Order: sequence, then C-alpha cells, then structure tokens
Amino acid sequence: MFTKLLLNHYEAAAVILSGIGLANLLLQKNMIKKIIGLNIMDTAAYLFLAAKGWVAGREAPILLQDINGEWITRVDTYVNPVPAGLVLTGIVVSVSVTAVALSLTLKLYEKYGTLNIDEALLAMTEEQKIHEAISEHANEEIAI
Amino acid sequence: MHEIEYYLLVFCVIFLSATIFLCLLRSSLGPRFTDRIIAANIIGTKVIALISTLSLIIGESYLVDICLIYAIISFIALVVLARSVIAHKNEQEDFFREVIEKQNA
Amino acid sequence: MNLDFIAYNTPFISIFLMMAAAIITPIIPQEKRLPEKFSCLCIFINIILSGYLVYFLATAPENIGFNYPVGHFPAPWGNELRAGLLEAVLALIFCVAMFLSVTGNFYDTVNEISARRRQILSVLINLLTAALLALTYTNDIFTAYVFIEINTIAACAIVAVKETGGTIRAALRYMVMSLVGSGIILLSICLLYGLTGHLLMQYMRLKISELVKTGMYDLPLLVSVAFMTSGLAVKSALYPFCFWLPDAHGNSINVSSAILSGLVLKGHIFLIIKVFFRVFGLDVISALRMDIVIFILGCAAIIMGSVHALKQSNIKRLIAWSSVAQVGYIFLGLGLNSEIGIAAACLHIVVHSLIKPMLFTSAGGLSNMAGHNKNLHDLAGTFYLNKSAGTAFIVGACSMIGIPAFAGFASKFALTAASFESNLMIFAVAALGASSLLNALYYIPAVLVIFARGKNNNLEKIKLPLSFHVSIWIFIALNFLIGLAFIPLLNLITKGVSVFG
Amino acid sequence: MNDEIKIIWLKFFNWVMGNGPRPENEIIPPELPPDLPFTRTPDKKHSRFHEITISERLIQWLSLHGLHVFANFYNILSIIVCLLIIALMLMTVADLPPFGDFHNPANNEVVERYIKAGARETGAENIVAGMILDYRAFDTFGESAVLFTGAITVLMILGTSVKKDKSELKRLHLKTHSGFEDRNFLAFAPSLHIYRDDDAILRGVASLSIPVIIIMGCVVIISGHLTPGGGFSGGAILSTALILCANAYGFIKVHEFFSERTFIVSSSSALSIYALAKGYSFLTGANHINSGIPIGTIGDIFSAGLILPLNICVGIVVAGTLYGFYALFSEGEI
Repeated sequence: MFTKLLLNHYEAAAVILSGIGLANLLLQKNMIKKIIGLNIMDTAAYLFLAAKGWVAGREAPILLQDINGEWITRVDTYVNPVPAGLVLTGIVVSVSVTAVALSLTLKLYEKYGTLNIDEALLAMTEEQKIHEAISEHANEEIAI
Repeated sequence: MHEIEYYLLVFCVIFLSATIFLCLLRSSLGPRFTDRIIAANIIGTKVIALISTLSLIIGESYLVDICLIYAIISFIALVVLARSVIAHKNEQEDFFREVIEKQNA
Repeated sequence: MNLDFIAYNTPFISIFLMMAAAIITPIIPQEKRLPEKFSCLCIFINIILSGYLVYFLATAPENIGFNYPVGHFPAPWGNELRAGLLEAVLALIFCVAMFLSVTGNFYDTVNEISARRRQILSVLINLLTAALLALTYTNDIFTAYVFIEINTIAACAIVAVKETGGTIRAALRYMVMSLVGSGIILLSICLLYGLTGHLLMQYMRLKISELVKTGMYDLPLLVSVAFMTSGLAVKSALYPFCFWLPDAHGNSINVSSAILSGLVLKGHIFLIIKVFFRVFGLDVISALRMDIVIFILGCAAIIMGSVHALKQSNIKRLIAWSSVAQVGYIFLGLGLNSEIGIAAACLHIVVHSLIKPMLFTSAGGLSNMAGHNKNLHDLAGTFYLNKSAGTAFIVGACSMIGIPAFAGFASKFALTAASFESNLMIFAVAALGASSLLNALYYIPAVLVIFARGKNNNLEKIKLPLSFHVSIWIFIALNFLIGLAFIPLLNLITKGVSVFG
Repeated sequence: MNDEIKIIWLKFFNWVMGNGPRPENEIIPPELPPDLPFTRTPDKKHSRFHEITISERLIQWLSLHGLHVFANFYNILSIIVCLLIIALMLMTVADLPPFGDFHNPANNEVVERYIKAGARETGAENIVAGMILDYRAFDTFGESAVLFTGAITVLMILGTSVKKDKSELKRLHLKTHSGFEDRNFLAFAPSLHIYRDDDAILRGVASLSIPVIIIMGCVVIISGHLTPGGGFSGGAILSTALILCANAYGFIKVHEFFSERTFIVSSSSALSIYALAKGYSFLTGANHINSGIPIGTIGDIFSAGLILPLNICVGIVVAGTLYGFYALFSEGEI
C-alpha cells in the first residue's frame, strides 16, 4: 500500500490537506478560521482534480505547431484538459461562496461583537431576555 | 538541457521552497504586524522566482505570464495590507485617546 | 423521433428563462413591485410549459423521455439534460409550489423588508427556481454541482434577507454546514471522475457496472458513494445533520421558510435519487450496503424529528422540525431500494412540497393576526380572525398526520404498500405508525389552540389581500385533489420511475 | 565547542521566536499594549443579570468542573474522526489508478475528441477554453450565475442595510469586550481609502502601473482562446487595477466612474449578452440547426466563434464583481 501511496503522492497530499481542512472546521471556534478551513478543503479537491488530469511526458493542452507550421492534434501530445476546466469552474464557485460566508461573518460581528457563533447565541438569548423584560414591564404599566 | 543545469535548477527550487517555509514560520510567529506583512511579501517574491525557475525546468513559456500576474497581485496585497495597518493604528490611537480623556474628565 | 418543438425544448427553456429573469431583474425599476411581479410571471410561464411537457409525455405512445443536448455536441462530449415523466412531474410541482408560496406571502414581504431588498429577494427566488429546475433535469454530475452551489448561496441569502441577529446567525450556520456538504460532494465527484472518466450519468453508470463486475475499485466506489450521500444528506437535513434546519427555517420570513422547507431540500433529495438510480444503479447500491444505512437514518429522522417537534412552542420551529421527520419519510422510501419504494418517495416529495409551503403560509397568516407573535399560546383564537389560514392549517395538520382523503395519506399509503415488498417491512411500518402518532401529538394541540377563545379576545381583525386567500385556497384544493385521486398520480410517477434508470 | 553550538542554537531560537536583540534606535510605540491573537475570548460572565437561575448555576458548575473535560473530549473526538477520515481516504487513494499513467480511465474517448477535433470544431487554440466555452458551456454559464448570485448576495448583506453609527459600534464593542487589552477592532472598519498627502510614492507607482495592468488584463481577456487565461483571469487582473486606484487616489475617485449603479447595469447587461449568445447557441444546437457563426482560422484573434465575445462579457462581470467584493468589505458600499 505504501508504494502505491508513493505512486499517487499528489492525491495523498490532497486528501491529507482535506483532512486538515476538516479538522480546522471542527476544532476552530472563530468563524474566519472555519472559513479558511473550508477553503483548504476546496483547494485540496482542486489539487486532487489537477493530479487526475496529468499524464507523464505530455504538454499543457494548448495547441503546438510543428516545424512546418501545422497544428499538432495528436492525442499523445497533450494532457487531459477536462480537469483544468473543472478546476476553473470550482475556483470561481469557491470565491463567491467564500465572499458570502465572510460577509455574513462581518454582519455577525457588527451585531454581537464576536466572531464565535456560540457566543453570538449567548448574546442573542440575553437580548431576548431584555426584550421580554421590557415588554412585561410595559404590560404591567398598562394594567396599572 | 544539460544535466548539471537541470540539477542546479532543481536545487534552486528546493532551496527556495525551504526558505519559503522559514518565511511562513516568521509570518505566523511574528511578534509585530509589520513582521508578518514583510514575511508575506517575501513569500510572494520567492514564489515569483520559483515559478520562473519552474518555467525553465518544464520549458513552458506560459508560466512567465503567471509570474507577472502574481507580481501584480502580491504588490496590491502589500499595498492594501499596509494601508489597513495604517488606518488601524490611527483608529486605535484615536480610540485610546478618547477613552483616556473620558477617564480624566 | 417526432417530438413536439415546445415540449422538446421545455427543459432548457424553463431553466434559461428563470436565469435570464434573474439576470435582468436588478435593472428593473422598483416601482409598483415590478420585480416581484415579473418573477411571478416567469414562474407562471414555467408552470404552463411544464404542464404541457407532462401532458405531452403522459400521452406519448412510448414515454421513455428524451435526452436534450445543450449545445452543438452530442452526449459524451457536451452537457446534457434529461426529461422523463418523473422529472416533468416534479418540475411542474416545484413551479406550482414556488408560485403559490411567492404569491401567498406577497403581502408579508412589504411589512418585513425594504424595497431594495425585495428586489434582490426576487432575484434570489428566480435563481432558486432555476437551480431547482436544473437539479431536476440535469444529466451531468458537474452541472449538478454548480447548481447545488447556486442553490446553497441563494438559500442562505433568503434566510438572511431580513436582517436580525437570529437570521444572520442561522444563515451563517446553514452556510457552514452546506459548505461542508459541498466540499464532500466535490471530493466524491473527483473520485468518480478519476474512476470513470465521464461526467454524464449514463456513461458513468456503464463504467461503474464494468468496474463492479471486475471488482477492481471496490473501496473507492464505496467511499465515493458514501461521500456523495453524506454531502447531499447534510444539505437535505437528514437526521444527524439536521440541527441547522430549525434555526434557518424558523427565523426567516415566511416566504423564505416556505421555499426552503418545501423546495430547496427537495432538489437535493431528488439529486440523491438521481445519483442512486442513474449513476450507480440500485443493484450496486444494495451491494455496497448503502440502502440499509439510508433506511436506518430515515427511521431515526422520522422518530427524532417528531420528538424534537413535540418540545417546541414556536409554531414555525414546530413546522420546521416536522420537516426533518418528513425528509425521513423520503429517505425511508429510498432505503427500501426498489422501484416502487422510490416511486413512493417521489410521491412524498410531491406531497410534502405542496403541504409545507401551505403550512408556513397559513402559520404566517395566523401569526399576522396575533401581532406577529409566533408562540403557540399567543395564537389562541386566531382561527376566527383569519378563516382561510385557519382552514389551511387544519388541512395541513391532517395531511401531516395522515388522515384519509388528505394528501399526506396518499404518500403514507404508498410507502406502506412499498414496504410490504421489502424484508424491512416490520421496521418501516413501525416507524410510520409511531410517527403518525407523534405527528398527531404535536399537531392536534396546535390545531386546538387556534380555536381556543381565550385571553386573546381583544385582537383586531386585519384584512389580508386577495392574493393570500386565493393562494391558500388553491393549496387546499390541490391537497384534496391529491388526497382523493392519488392513484393516477402514483401511476404517472411509477411509469416515470420505470424509465428513469 | 558545545557551548558555542548552544549559543548559536539559542540565537536561532530567539530569532524564530522573535526575541532577538532589537536595534537601539527602533521606535516602539510606548503606551500600546502588546499584540494579542486575532480574537480573544471575552469574559464568561456578562454582568447585566444578577439573578442566578438554575441553568446558570449549572453552567457555573460545568465551567468549574465539567466544561474542560467536555471540551477536551470534543477536541480529541474530532481529531480522531479527522484522522480516521484521512486514513480511509489514504487507503482509497492507494487503490486509485496510478498517477500520470496514460492508461487511466480518465484518458478516454472524450479527451481524445477534445484534443483531436477541438480546434477544428470550436476554432480555439487553447483546448481548455474551447472545452469550457463550447463543449461544456452550460457549466460555465452556471458558473457565471454563481458569481452573479454571490455578488448580489454580498451586495444585499453588506450594502443595503442601514449603516450603523460608529459610536454605536464602539458602544457595542465596549459592552461585549470591556477593557483596554482588546485590540480587535474589526467592527470599527475605518475608511481605508481617503486621499492622503503622504501617499505620493504610491500615487506615482500607481499612475505608472495602472495602465500597464489594464493592458495586461485586456490582453489576457482578448487572447483567452489562444493562450492560457480568459475572462475569469483577465477580469481578476482588471479588478486589481481598480483596487490599486482606490488605494492610491481614494475611494471617492473610483466612485466617480464606478458606482453601484454602474456595477449593477454593467454586470447585468454583460451577463444578458452572454445569456442571449449562449441561449441562441444552445437552442440551435439542441434542435440540430446550423448556428451560422463563423469559426475563422485557428490562431487568429478573431476566431473561435462566440468564445471571444463571451470572454469579454465574463471579464466585465468578474472585474466588477471582484472590485465590488473589495469595496463592500472595506467600505460597506460600492
């Protein structure tokens, strides 16, 4: 198994990276660090895909010209172009997703002054308690 | 390509990667914010050198374009970071001054 | 192949129309609520198109459906959509539910959010509809990934559309959970691409059946199906991964809750069905033992969702926890791992995506009478102030409990019938029975509360606009239609499932 | 000898930890407290409620005895779960087809057609560009829609809310984090981009480099079908020009020619053109009608049918969106 892992070392690195991302996600309390962990997971997937596309001894998939100026379109010249396209799509997706997550985090910080989602819950329940107290007080006044 | 040249370039790549790790260490440990920014910037510079070396090894001229773009992006990242540090410091000093004035008053 | 032009192009046009509508909505002027009316119009056009497609496929002599190449290149090279009877029926139901939940809560958004945000909300609704339709029709797993992401972002955004601390926190939590799911799905897609070299479902399936025969890549196949299922299960709130759901659905505004509960979850669930049926094939799934896992998780979701719902005092959170239980029913049907079980699951998708928006809309109408209070004891006596919302709530509750002649009975009946052919019959029937009891336990008090003439006698009647009443009554009519005449619908779905693979 | 090594090691250690000797004339801000980590945990007890309920008492007890145990248990459990997942994935990876082998299942007839006939059928010299904008164009359309969704959502969350007064934010901050020692003023988000007199160097560099950056971006966009690059990368380069402009000349200056209205109108119209072009192409393709768009000779700038206009549209959208993200995050408005 170890020799096979050495053979697939790119994929092995990718899955270890994704494990690191997952650990970040589970262990960190800070939302920004959590989002960094998510990004690490995504990047690991792109590394995995890029490794899937590579073929030993071939060139990048942009047409080359031979000596006579003809385009070379032999299959054994170029690596697999499909993962490159998928990675491109994936990167754009992860950019927009990260932007949305970060903007929500910023709003959370503006509301509660914390980046920790559990502390935000504490602050929120306290706010609710105050609201209830105020409304009860108002009711009592009306009753009097 | 000659063998010696090839091995030299590979050595360069390995050496650059090792020094990038040292910079990474500094940028995560850095006692001051400026240390971190400088370390991050040096990483950017080293990556540019690394990519150009790689383009020599692989023989792909497209990688040089990527170098250019990387240089632009790392420059702008440095500018934005430096500016945010300046603004942050100014804001902080204002804030502390305000609080101290309040306490005195 | 002599296909009707409109019917043939419907899958693409309906997706494309919604996406184009989303793109031009930001530059439509905001006066007279034009953006929202425009998106309603587009969804209505989609209803007509999908209805025509269902009619066409149901009356066609051989209803095998068709593959629609998107672009100039045929199947293994270009993207592809697939439209069969099952997809058409689901698309029709999704469009109808979307339309009715938007029009039914049309009055509510004015009170809750500003004009600028309403415009963006209608952009998001258009995008969600496009993503749902694309998830329904797609035949390419990477296209599915892209549209899952659109679905995720838009869903989080419509949770956060009203800016309070609770919604921001709920949206953030939802976002993180869904992003974990997306990451896992992406890894699984990478693995599958590495193993098969295709991204289109039918070609992947051919390759996978070859691989299973040779027995070469057993572990990678198992890992990829497990990752795909768990990623999509996180997004569709299967029981152990469902704790983000009540926050997200309970805190947001009514139209968001209705759309999220009724439709967004269903898109992801239908994608799981698609992956099981069209990428792996049911025999491979049962060989890899995924069906048992799904079945157990489904049973757990049914019981635990109802148990959690019993503890709620907020009406929206109660309905949200009941969604968890209903998602469990669908997974139970899926875990039976037979065509008839999947047909029952699809019927439950249809039923639930009509009932849940109705419940949320009517709960919104009731709580509007009680001064926007969502606590159950504040809703006392609201039936007399808003009779149509009260009726709809009763009908929805009866449906959820599974009383005959209501829509919920149809899917429970189909699920029970499907479980008789399986060796897991005892567990399935036990879970269904137990959950019916639990549903009754938490829905009947809620229904009784809205009749109670108690302390809230001083509430004033607020007149709601016609759009609310019309949507609610259409919901009720559809509910009775399905509940009384579900056999033709079930036949249609069964036919669709038989040509699905 | 041994001591020398020790001293060298100590020096290295001090360097790594940042404790090394500092230059004598270095300016150290005297009154500011030292750096803390990015965030800090605030005080457990918020002092507004003085009644102690049972749940609070339970929480107190837990915080004294049980919470540490629970937190450690959770951490250890999640580390174990992660390690298990990594081990499982490593076993999976060991089973996968070997890296870089041309017999892999991924190198099949699909790739063969993309490489062999790609240039002839799409007219693009860059096979990846031909693939994502012609063979699998529906994915790319969805991808632009994802970017659009993200931009609209961020605009909604950060841009359309009522701006809080700065003093209000400070009050909130002081309420949750009392005391001096906290230096984490994310919420204070000072306006970064004011025109300042001491920015002459930056303005000089920017006035030289912004035209170059814009030309670079345009070249990357326009030659997207010939060389690596295309709409997404070129748009990102263009957006860096806008960001540099905002930094050097102030945010107001950019606002003169790139406001929120410009952003929405430009990206909506660019995406509409994209959608129309692709919709035409998809519909004609699905109905087996010749679309009539000339492909041109491979290698020319004006070749590859719709790929060039699509790249330009995508470039506009991406440039606007990325600058919009930057502006919204730093200023709260575009």
